[in-house]
Amino acid sequence: ASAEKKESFKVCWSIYVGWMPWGYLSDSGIMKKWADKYGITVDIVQINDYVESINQYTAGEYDGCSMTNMDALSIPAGGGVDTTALIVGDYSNGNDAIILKDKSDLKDIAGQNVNLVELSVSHYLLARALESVGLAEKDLTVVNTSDADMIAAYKTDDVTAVVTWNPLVSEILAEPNANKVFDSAGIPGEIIDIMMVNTETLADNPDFGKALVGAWYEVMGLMAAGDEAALTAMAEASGTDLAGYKAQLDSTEMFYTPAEAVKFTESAELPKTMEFVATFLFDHGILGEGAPSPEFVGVAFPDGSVYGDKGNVKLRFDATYMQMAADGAL
Amino acid sequence: MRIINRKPSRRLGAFLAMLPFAGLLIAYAVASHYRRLDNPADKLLPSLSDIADAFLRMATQADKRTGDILLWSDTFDSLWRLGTGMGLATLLAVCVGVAIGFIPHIRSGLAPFVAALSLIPPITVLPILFIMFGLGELSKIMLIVVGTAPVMIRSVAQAVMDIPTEMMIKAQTLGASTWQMLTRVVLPQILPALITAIRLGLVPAWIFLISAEAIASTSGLGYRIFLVRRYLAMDVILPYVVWITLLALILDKLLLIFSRRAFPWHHLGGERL
Amino acid sequence: MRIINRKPSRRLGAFLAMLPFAGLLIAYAVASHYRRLDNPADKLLPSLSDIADAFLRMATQADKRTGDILLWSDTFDSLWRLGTGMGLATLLAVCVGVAIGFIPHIRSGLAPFVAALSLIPPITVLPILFIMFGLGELSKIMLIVVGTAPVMIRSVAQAVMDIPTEMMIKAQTLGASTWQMLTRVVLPQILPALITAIRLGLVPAWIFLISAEAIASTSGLGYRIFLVRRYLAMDVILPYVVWITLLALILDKLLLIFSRRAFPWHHLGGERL
Amino acid sequence: MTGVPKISVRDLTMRYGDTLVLERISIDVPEGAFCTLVGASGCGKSTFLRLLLSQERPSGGVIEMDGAPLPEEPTPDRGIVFQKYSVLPHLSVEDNLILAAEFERAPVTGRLFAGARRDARQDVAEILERIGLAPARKRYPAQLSGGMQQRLAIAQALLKRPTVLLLDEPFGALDPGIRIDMHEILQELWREMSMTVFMVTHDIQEAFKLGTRLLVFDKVRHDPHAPEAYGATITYDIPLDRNQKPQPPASLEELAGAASKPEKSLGGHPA
Amino acid sequence: MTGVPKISVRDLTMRYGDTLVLERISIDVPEGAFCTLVGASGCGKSTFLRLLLSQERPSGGVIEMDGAPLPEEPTPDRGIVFQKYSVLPHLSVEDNLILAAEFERAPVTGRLFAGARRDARQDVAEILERIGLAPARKRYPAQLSGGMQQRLAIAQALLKRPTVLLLDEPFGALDPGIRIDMHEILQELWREMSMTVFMVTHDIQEAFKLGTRLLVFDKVRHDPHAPEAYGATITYDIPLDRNQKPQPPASLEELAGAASKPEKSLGGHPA
Ligand SMILES: Nc1ncnc2c1ncn2[C@@H]1O[C@H](COP(=O)(O)OP(=O)(O)OP(=O)(O)O)[C@@H](O)[C@H]1O
Ligand SMILES: Nc1ncnc2c1ncn2[C@@H]1O[C@H](COP(=O)(O)OP(=O)(O)OP(=O)(O)O)[C@@H](O)[C@H]1O
Ligand SMILES: [Mg+2]
Ligand SMILES: [Mg+2]
Repeated sequence: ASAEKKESFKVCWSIYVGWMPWGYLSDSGIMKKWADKYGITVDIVQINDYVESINQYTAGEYDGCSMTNMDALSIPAGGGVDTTALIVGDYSNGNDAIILKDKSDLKDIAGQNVNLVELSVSHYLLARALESVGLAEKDLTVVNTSDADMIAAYKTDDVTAVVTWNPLVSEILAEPNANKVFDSAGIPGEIIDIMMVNTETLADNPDFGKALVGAWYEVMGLMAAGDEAALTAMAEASGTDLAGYKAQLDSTEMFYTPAEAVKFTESAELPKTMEFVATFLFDHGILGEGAPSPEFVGVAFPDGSVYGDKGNVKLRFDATYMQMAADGAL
Repeated sequence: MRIINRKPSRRLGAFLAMLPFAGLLIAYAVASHYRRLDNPADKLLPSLSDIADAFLRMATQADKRTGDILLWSDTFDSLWRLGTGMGLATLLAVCVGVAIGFIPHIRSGLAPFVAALSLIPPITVLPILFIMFGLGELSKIMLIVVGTAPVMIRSVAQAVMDIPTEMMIKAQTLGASTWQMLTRVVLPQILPALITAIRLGLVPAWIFLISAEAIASTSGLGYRIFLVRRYLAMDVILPYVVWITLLALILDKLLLIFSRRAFPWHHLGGERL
Repeated sequence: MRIINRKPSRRLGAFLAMLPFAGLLIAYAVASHYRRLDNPADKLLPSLSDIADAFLRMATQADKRTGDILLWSDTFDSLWRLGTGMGLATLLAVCVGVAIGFIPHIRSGLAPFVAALSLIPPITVLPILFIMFGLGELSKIMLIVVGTAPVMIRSVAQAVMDIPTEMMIKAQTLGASTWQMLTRVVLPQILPALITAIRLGLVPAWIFLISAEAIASTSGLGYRIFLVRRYLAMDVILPYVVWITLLALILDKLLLIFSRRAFPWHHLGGERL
Repeated sequence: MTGVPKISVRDLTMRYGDTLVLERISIDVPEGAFCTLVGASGCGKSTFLRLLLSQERPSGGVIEMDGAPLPEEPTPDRGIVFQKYSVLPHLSVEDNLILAAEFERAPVTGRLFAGARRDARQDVAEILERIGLAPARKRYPAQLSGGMQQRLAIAQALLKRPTVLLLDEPFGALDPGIRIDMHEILQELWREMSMTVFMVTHDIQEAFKLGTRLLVFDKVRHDPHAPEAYGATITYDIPLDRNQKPQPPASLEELAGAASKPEKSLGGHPA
Repeated sequence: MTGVPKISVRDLTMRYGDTLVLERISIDVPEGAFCTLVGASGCGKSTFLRLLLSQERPSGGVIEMDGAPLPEEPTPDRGIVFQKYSVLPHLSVEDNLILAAEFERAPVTGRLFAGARRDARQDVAEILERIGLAPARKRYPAQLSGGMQQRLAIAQALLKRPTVLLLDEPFGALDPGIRIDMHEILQELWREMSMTVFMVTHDIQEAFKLGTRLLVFDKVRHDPHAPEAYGATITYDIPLDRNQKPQPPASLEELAGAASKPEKSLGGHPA
């Protein structure tokens, strides 16, 4: 969309540990406060179905959307929508896990049916885990299973191996026969949860970026301080209680301060991660049939370096706005 | 006397009707009991008293976050969507269905298209619906409309075509204009069929409502079920399912009673299920 | 002459029937064109030629991973599930439906229960289905059965009750036993209604099939749609939707033709849509 | 013929909900009688036949057959031809006629095959000729005119050679030529099998021609404000002597009048 | 009465698919004639009426009314009573009768309200009495016996005072008393309005009593191997002189026979 100056914006998010602040932000009026400050309005819309929220963003219905680095590359960037990582919120540090029933070694997964949401970060986690023990995806069978049904699925006898994320992981691990054999703590920093926004919209409306970032880090401050009211509200919105929510937060590496986020975004690990991701996507045919190589879509990093096709940069990691927050310039 | 010629008395009939419900309840209680022997915290088949507690909680206690009593606000939101969706679908069914049934040229033009539309599983085109109608109330309502209207249109069109030709001829010999035939002969005669179509359409409508609420919503019966499903909170899901079924049953019966009151001439014939 | 008394010629009828399809196609092409002006890589409304390419690829090239030609293996798997599910549902509909329609005591006992069952949206009780039937093929088939059978049972029961009493009486005066009435009077007369019930049941059956394949599966048309939905590959989804609609249409027409062949006496009356 | 009447009705009353249709009907009919029933439309003649067939149970009173209470459900010894819906729409003309034989000879399948089927079809060939449906033997009832359907229904009801035959305006839709043929067939069979026949008709001429006894149904009491309050009963029970027929037309017209006036006397004036 | 016949039919042919139903029918009917149509069941009498009503278009030949081609669709100047489905099931007896007035006086709503409605109801009160349905004025057709429904249908068709009245076995379901009343009403109106009437009946007596002209439909050619190959035509066209009636019964029986035999001559033998 040829962007222009505008005053009202819509961002969407879906229920996930690291994104619950978005709901609180909107309910508590913090978002409105920051939007008013910049003379704009920002609607924050909850969408239950994660994929649908990304699709909506990709189709141009929203100006921003919370998603993982991997899905950002495959869906909007792969679909030609130039996208910028505005707020790098957290990375999964155990939130995603491979769980075997009655077996305790990752190698035992060979030959099994593995239930997971195909082509999602779970799939990526599995691929990375298999690499680490010298197995490959052809050594097992992947069964596409909706995340909403994962817990019920685990309770059936047919299901012996699952890969999924929280809160489903902690629910499943509560079963006596469930063993976690690998989790995202094994590949720290590779599954990143980000607020992605449309690059052109951001470029034309810097106030939009400022308002979002400002509001976000105000809530981060509350969370870091252990604000019971805020955390309880987030817990309930995600359908659990305070204790349950805190347990989920424990396996999430939240960047409570903008400085941490900036540091992560500018680190040298990030381009490597994106290369893994691009290769994985390419191997599974997700970058589109027209994609000649994993480098088909270019990814730009804060230092100006680009992974992949420089002429087709569609995903940009940009620490500018987080830096402003870190500098207290909002 | 053959069993087919014997009719149960009122009392026996009521007793027989209760049997399968009681059987289901007992089967559930037993299954739940044995599962909880294994694992007292079993979430899949909670005890009946847990279910009752959860239901009571949802039905009487205000949610801390929103201050609403969840069951009622969910019910209200869902019924509003269902009502609006079915209202639109009914309107479409009457306008398009009557046109198809009444006017041969329109029938030739639209009947095959509506037939094809009615066979598209709407959940496969959900992304398109969401893009076309946004993610607000409209898209939920439209999913209901898209899912139910084509079949309802066909029922109404068929009802128009089932009016005996003799009656159309008779109206013409009584001097009716085409418009008068529409308002005095066709519409009144298809109204009972329309009610039947609505009653049949409500079954998929509930499914679409719940599917839509599961994808994009922050309230409603389907949203609640979806939300607690990831924790397998069957103590909330099961009473919600019973509640939905009860609502559906009440709606269905209300429509039937309405039809009986409003169109007594239609209900003079044989027994209906 | 009034429009209602005029019938389009065969040729005009065929032309009119094509119009809305052509209109839809053109509307799509235009919308797609304008979206791709903005973003040539737009995934939401790919160009018609992209869609054709994707379809051709799915229909002719073997998948790298499995070596199957995806469209055909998906179609085969889905049709197998659909067929088995509908087969079971039909069996249930005949057995339970005829019992309800034919025997007043069973009607009293089961009719309210089946009515209640038919109103439960089956997707809400998925977890229970999983526990009862596992996560394999069985649960997908059972979702179809649970979703379609109650309504089909009711249609069949209604068809039995719609047989004029006079005919039941006549059979008894001709010396028929209850069993003979069942096999020679009731069953043959409800068969056309059964076909109609199957045709109507196929509409939700497709929806449940696709929902079931979205839940836990490694193949099938619904699986593919939900899988590629993860990267908004509408160039695959759209032809799959058209293909599903086409399959549904063909199944429907085959059933209709079968009914016409097998039960000519049923199709002697008025015009059907 | 023993002293026991074939059909004996005592104090028969029938009501549907609040509507009293028949009240205090008592009548004895000996074996071999041919009763013709006339009366205003809606006065309960069809209801009376349904009661004789055990299709419905009386609200009061008893019906006896051969001295024993009527069986509780329809039996093959009482045949019936209804005003409509009398033949099975899913069977061809021929198959409608062999159905009774199939029921008898194939208790389990209810269906005859191959040779047995051919034989059964052979057996009905003559009947088909007699009712003029031979060229239409392969057609389905919906492909026949109303008259042809009714001829088929009559033939079908006579197949089991019932001892009591109930006919509800069976000839209403027939044209006069066929009607006269059917009269002959019916009377032939009636004599041959000493059937007891109850026939409802609107044609008084027919009632006199065929019957040995004419039963006129009528309401004896009327309440203009509650037309449902009183039911019909048998107001005339006239033995028709075979040798004295036909009756003088004068009394005939009078009877017809009696049979048809009640509904108008509820408030109408003579036309 | 000008020299132009009211209805003029020339070389009329009607086929349904491969079935030839009517062939080469030519007839002129002057205004005010009362034609009664008889013929074997299924021979095409109802089809002939449908053609006269413009409910169907002939496969060949022309029909003229008052010298002009028949309008292409049913018009109020031709009234009709069908064998069944003649009244509107969703309207009470009374509302069925005021419907024509409503169509005329309320072009947009098609419905009269309050006073106008009361007036319209008043207007039909007399007719209701005359057909004996006054006590049943609030009932729906399904609550009436077949006979009562048909009386209502006849009254409804006469309301628009059509110049051509088409009746398809209108009295088949009526009992003799009412039937005679209806004959009177019909003849009264026929004379009063100089209607041209075409009435199909199975009752030859009725045909002779009411008609001024008797039309007998029959097939003149038969192919035993293809009963559908030939259609019926008018084989007898007998003027019935009012003063000489009734005709001697002998010739009557013969005509009835002629009208009903064809279907049997396809392969049957005389019963
Ligand atoms: N199942 C029923 N429930 C309620 N009322 C009924 C039922 N069957 C018949 N009646 C009523 O009983 C009365 C007698 O009906 P019935 O059919 O016996 O009359 P009939 O003498 O056969 O009339 P016709 O000559 O028109 O056939 C009618 O007033 C009818 O409305
Ligand atoms: N719409 C139609 N399509 C095909 N055949 C038809 C149609 N209507 C009538 N026929 C056939 O035309 C023939 C004449 O039918 P029609 O109803 O005119 O006979 P009829 O003389 O009125 O008989 P009846 O005395 O039984 O009423 C019949 O053989 C019938 O099967
Ligand atoms: Mg009767
Ligand atoms: Mg006819």
